[in-house]
Amino acid sequence: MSNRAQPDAATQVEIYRRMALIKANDERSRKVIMNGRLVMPYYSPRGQEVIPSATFVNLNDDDYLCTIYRGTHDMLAKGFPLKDMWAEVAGRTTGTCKGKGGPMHLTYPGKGVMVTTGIVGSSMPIANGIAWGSQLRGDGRVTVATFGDGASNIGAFHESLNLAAVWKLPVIFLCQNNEWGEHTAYDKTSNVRVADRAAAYGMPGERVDGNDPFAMYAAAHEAVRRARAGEGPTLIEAMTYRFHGHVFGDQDAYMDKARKAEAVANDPVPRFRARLIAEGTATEEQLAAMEAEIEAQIDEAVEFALNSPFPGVEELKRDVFAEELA
Amino acid sequence: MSNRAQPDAATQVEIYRRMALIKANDERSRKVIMNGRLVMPYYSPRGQEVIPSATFVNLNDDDYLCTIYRGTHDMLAKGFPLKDMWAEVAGRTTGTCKGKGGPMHLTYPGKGVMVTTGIVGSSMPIANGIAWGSQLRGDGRVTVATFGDGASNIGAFHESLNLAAVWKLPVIFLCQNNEWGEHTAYDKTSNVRVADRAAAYGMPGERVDGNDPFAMYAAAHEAVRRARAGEGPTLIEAMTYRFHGHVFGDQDAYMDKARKAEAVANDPVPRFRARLIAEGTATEEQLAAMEAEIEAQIDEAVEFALNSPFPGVEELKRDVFAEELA
Amino acid sequence: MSTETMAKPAKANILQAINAAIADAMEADETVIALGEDLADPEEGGVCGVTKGLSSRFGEHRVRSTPISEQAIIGAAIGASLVGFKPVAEIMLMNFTTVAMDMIVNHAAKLRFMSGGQTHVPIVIRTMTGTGFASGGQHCDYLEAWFAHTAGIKVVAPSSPKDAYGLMRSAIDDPDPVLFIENLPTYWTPAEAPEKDYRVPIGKANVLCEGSDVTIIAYARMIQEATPAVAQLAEAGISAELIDLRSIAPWDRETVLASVGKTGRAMIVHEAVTPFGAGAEIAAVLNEELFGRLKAPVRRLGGAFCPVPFSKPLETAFAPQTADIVGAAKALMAR
Amino acid sequence: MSTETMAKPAKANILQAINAAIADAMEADETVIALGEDLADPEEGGVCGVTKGLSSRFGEHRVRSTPISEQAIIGAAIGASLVGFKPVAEIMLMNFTTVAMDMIVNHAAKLRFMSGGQTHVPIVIRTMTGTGFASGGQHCDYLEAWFAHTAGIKVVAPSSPKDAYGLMRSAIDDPDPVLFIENLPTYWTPAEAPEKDYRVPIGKANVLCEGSDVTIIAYARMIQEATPAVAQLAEAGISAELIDLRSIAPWDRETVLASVGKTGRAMIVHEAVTPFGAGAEIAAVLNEELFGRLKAPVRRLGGAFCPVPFSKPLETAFAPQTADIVGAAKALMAR
Ligand SMILES: Cc1ncc(C[n+]2csc(CCOP(=O)(O)OP(=O)(O)O)c2C)c(N)n1
Ligand SMILES: Cc1ncc(C[n+]2csc(CCOP(=O)(O)OP(=O)(O)O)c2C)c(N)n1
Ligand SMILES: [Mg+2]
Ligand SMILES: [Mg+2]
Repeated sequence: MSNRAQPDAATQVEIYRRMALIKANDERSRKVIMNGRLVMPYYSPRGQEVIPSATFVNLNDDDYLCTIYRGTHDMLAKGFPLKDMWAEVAGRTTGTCKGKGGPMHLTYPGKGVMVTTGIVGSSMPIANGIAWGSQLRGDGRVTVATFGDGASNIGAFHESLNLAAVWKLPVIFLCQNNEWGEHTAYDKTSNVRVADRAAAYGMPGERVDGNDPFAMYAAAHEAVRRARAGEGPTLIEAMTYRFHGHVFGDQDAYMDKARKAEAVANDPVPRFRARLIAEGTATEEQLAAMEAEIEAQIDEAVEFALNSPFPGVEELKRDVFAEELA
Repeated sequence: MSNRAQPDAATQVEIYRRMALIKANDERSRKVIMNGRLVMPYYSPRGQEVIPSATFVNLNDDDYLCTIYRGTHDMLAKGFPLKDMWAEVAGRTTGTCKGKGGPMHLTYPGKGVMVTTGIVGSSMPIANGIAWGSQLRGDGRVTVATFGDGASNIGAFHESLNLAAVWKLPVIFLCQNNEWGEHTAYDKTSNVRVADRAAAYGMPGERVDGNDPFAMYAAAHEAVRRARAGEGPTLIEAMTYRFHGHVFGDQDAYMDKARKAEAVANDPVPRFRARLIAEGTATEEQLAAMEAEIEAQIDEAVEFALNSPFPGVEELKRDVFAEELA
Repeated sequence: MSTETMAKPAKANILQAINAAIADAMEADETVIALGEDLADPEEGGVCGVTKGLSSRFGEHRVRSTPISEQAIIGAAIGASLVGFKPVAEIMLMNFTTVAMDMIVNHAAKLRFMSGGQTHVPIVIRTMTGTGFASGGQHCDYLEAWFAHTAGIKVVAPSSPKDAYGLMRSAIDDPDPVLFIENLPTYWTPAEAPEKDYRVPIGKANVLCEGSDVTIIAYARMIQEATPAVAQLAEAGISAELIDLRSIAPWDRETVLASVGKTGRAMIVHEAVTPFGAGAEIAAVLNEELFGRLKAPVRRLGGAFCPVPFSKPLETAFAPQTADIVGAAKALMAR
Repeated sequence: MSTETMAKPAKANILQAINAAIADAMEADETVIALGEDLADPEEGGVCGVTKGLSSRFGEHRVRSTPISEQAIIGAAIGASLVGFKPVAEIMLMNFTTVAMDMIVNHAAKLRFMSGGQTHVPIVIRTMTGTGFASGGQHCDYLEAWFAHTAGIKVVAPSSPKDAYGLMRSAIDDPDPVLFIENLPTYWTPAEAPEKDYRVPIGKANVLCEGSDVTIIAYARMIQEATPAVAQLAEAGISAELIDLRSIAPWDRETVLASVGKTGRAMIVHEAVTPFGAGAEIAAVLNEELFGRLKAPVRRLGGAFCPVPFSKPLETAFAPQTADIVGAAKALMAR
């Protein structure tokens, strides 16, 4: 693995920026919910910042993403604008989906965020179709489907990986193994590594430390290269850890305390921050300014969202079909 | 593989008896349909006789089978009585399902034939549940789910093998790879061997020559031993070939002529017959008498079936629920 | 018995009632088993804790957490039922039945018929749904009409702890598959506690309050919207009879027809979208059986014809509310 | 044009009409693509040959045979549609929609709404069903009511080659998902051939024959049972109006209400089981809209409430037949 791709300095800083954005956005989300200013089911991506950040720096705006309810990290790393996101999770007309989709169905085609789904496993079959479109057009675009470890046991996973392999689709199956599917530990639901299932489709599969930006970057870089080169799909199992309960409000009593403490102590965000500074890739001042800028953007987005109007009931008749219902 | 289980002489003859029964029953079925005496969708198992014959001699009557539309070979090898079967496929009250199920839903719990399904992949999830029952009771019984190569690409396959592996169920997944799923060649639908998918569940998987009674017997013997010993499930991919089109009436123009001719020239039934005689395991007279006896039984079953009454329309209200509908 | 307990009859909520019903059934019959995602106690007894304590009490061999594999869950339930067990399977949310429809519809509902009665599938499929928690388009659908349109499976949807207990016990007793619909927002409302071993027969509606002007037929959370509507109508001089259907398939034609035969006016209220919903069947039968005897056309009040929206004001407007019921009843009286 | 072709108008069957419609659409628009099991020519263009010739003509990149993976099939169609393609996906038989319901209901039907109109899913899902071929319990169900009860997807079921062509072209044109239901036993019946580029608007019924006494509303194969019934009724002095619904969701309320408003008597005939079927919705609306103006209660004739039986006499008795329609119409007249 020695001659694998390495992010250059600017890319490392960009990876960090996305990670910092995700972390700050998560902290703000939990605060806003805790304060009762927003009511929504919230699936924190805290702890999983590296995965999309280090992966999506390998993508363009017009590459595609299909993600899941636990997906704000994916979306932000793909460039989803904060205001459109916040207004949507606040259920306002200014939201990207006019408030009709909400946090589990955020969509922003302008940055390639095509589907966010709340049904376990469903990002994958749809991602294949998008990738089929790219294959037909020869537009060189790549589609990434993200999903959890728990989703690797559902039928849609199997059908999707098989079809992608047989059709050699330009798609990347990015499994974020955070050790948990709701309250159930991954080890209790499968005897094998997720990555080892790639062999069942004749597809390359790799388990990678999803909290290590360099390892994650390299794995994603190779998968993107393969996809763009017409060499077909890749399965990546990115190992990480869910810092919080499944959904906001879940007290996570079932999670092993020591394991959790260890994971939190190894928080990938400050760890990478320290490394960037230690290696002289960025300065403390530079990163602090970046973080302040992020906070300001979030402030602005939250205020924009909470001051935007709610949709009127006529919206119930719109977007069911192209033509408005009578 | 040298010290694998071998069928003794009596068992070899019994395997042949089941094969001869399946072949004769298939030939009669096609003849009766051709003559217009019966109308039914008929999925010939011709060419696949060895698989259930050599497998099920390792089972008892109270072991369980979940099979599919192409399943008369499985059922006959499991002991399904001819009369009950013929009366059912003729849609008569004397049929095992009173004529209500038909060829795709033959059921005979007395010999462990619990489910016959027409939905690709569906034998497997249900087989797990039966096996769970055995595990709970500790009754030492084994459940076999048979299915085709095409079924290995559907979601239910994945979910079932995973659950069986995680729960260590006493179940055998018996894939009959006849190279075709309807009109589509297996190679066009998957990049890998079916057996190689076992590794994706941490389960033993073996590809075996499903037309070789010795190889098939040995593989099944080991899988049954594992299941009874509480060591969990096994995936067997038994290689075979479908001698006819998918369903009666299908002219099989899409099947490669040379490959088909080769397979038919290697017809496993006369081949095994010749071997039994050559090795002195049975005599020509003995086998001829056995075959004559089988023909007589089929004669009797067909006549019984075609002379039995059809059900009355009151049956539409029965067996929907335990209580008859108003 | 102390005066204190006599004064205050025991209270329970629906969640506790379902838990007690499964526990009592498991205690009475060792063939009762349970499975589903997060179901056992190491996983907290389900995401809402409906099955909390069961695996600790009866063992993880009888109460099993599963991988996220709904086809495998229902398949395992069906298979175990074929060999003498009585599985209670959970599909966490009703929208997730969509990944298990083959097992439910083509197998659970049909095996008795297709086998000519040789096998049968005494399973209970518990599932939960309902608007009100801002879960959006894929987590709140009421799909009971799909299953009611399927021969071979029964469908129940309790609205009170007593009914939840009594229907769960009856569903477990039942020799055929029963879909048991739970409602998220009403899980925690305390009400009269069920007595042990109490049963509510499947197919029997409950006349919650008698009236003479108009019959309101509802179930699940809609009972909570209809109950204040009845009071408001009474204030306006309209006497409404409120029927909790409880069972959707089979539904209690006798009770409903008797009521509407008396009042001459009927309204059906459900959270499922109106077109092709369960209300259509009831309306069709009422019109057929009471032709010429109705004082007004049967009114159907259901969810708006769209996916469940996220935004709060839209989500609230999606399902029928007390004011809608009152308004519709007044309109019926005005005809 | 020769006198010969003038004398005999061109004939085609439904299978050929569907084939021609897809071919013409693919020719006119290169974003039209097709996928499904056995769909391409090396696999004989589908088990019945509906798509025969398409892959040879347009290439296997546009017309693809798939593994047996219905979730993957519909998922691929949805995904491709999100980026500008117009996929025509086949689910071989309607009962197999049960393994793809999540993709159809939670995604295809909902993505436009949940995205606030940013994305949409212009796919056609072709599927086939129907009794008559002795296929038994898992291959013949009519499940249109499930989809009609789902906001965001349209449902059509043609009964003639012209309608099959015209509805397929409209379904491909449509910016939203359309479920296109084909009927196995009627595939090969020749009738008037469609003209190229002909369209039948979705949501528009067809009055096949006018009458004044009773309106018969049917679709798919039931038109074949109803047509001779109309003739027999005429002989008995009863003038029946026969409406081919063609679209089930949305259905043509205007045409149906106008007809029943005129005749005062209505019957809905479908092969799906009666309870909670599409007929219930139509009956409910007729009763609501024509309250007090009907001469007899709306009659529903549907499949028996059981899985489709195998045995021939039972299979025949399962679905409504000409004699049933005649009998029901006479009973309506006797009220
Ligand atoms: C088909 C389906 N079954 C069950 C659920 C309920 N559910 C939501 S999230 C979840 C856990 C998923 O775990 P994983 O795939 O590991 O993703 P994570 O939440 O850890 O990111 C479950 C079971 C669902 N949404 N869809
Ligand atoms: C879910 C589902 N999809 C499609 C079909 C239609 N179908 C019936 S048999 C068959 C081919 C199955 O091939 P295979 O699993 O190899 O079994 P074989 O027929 O060769 O024994 C197909 C596609 C079905 N019955 N069920
Ligand atoms: Mg997880
Ligand atoms: Mg095969």
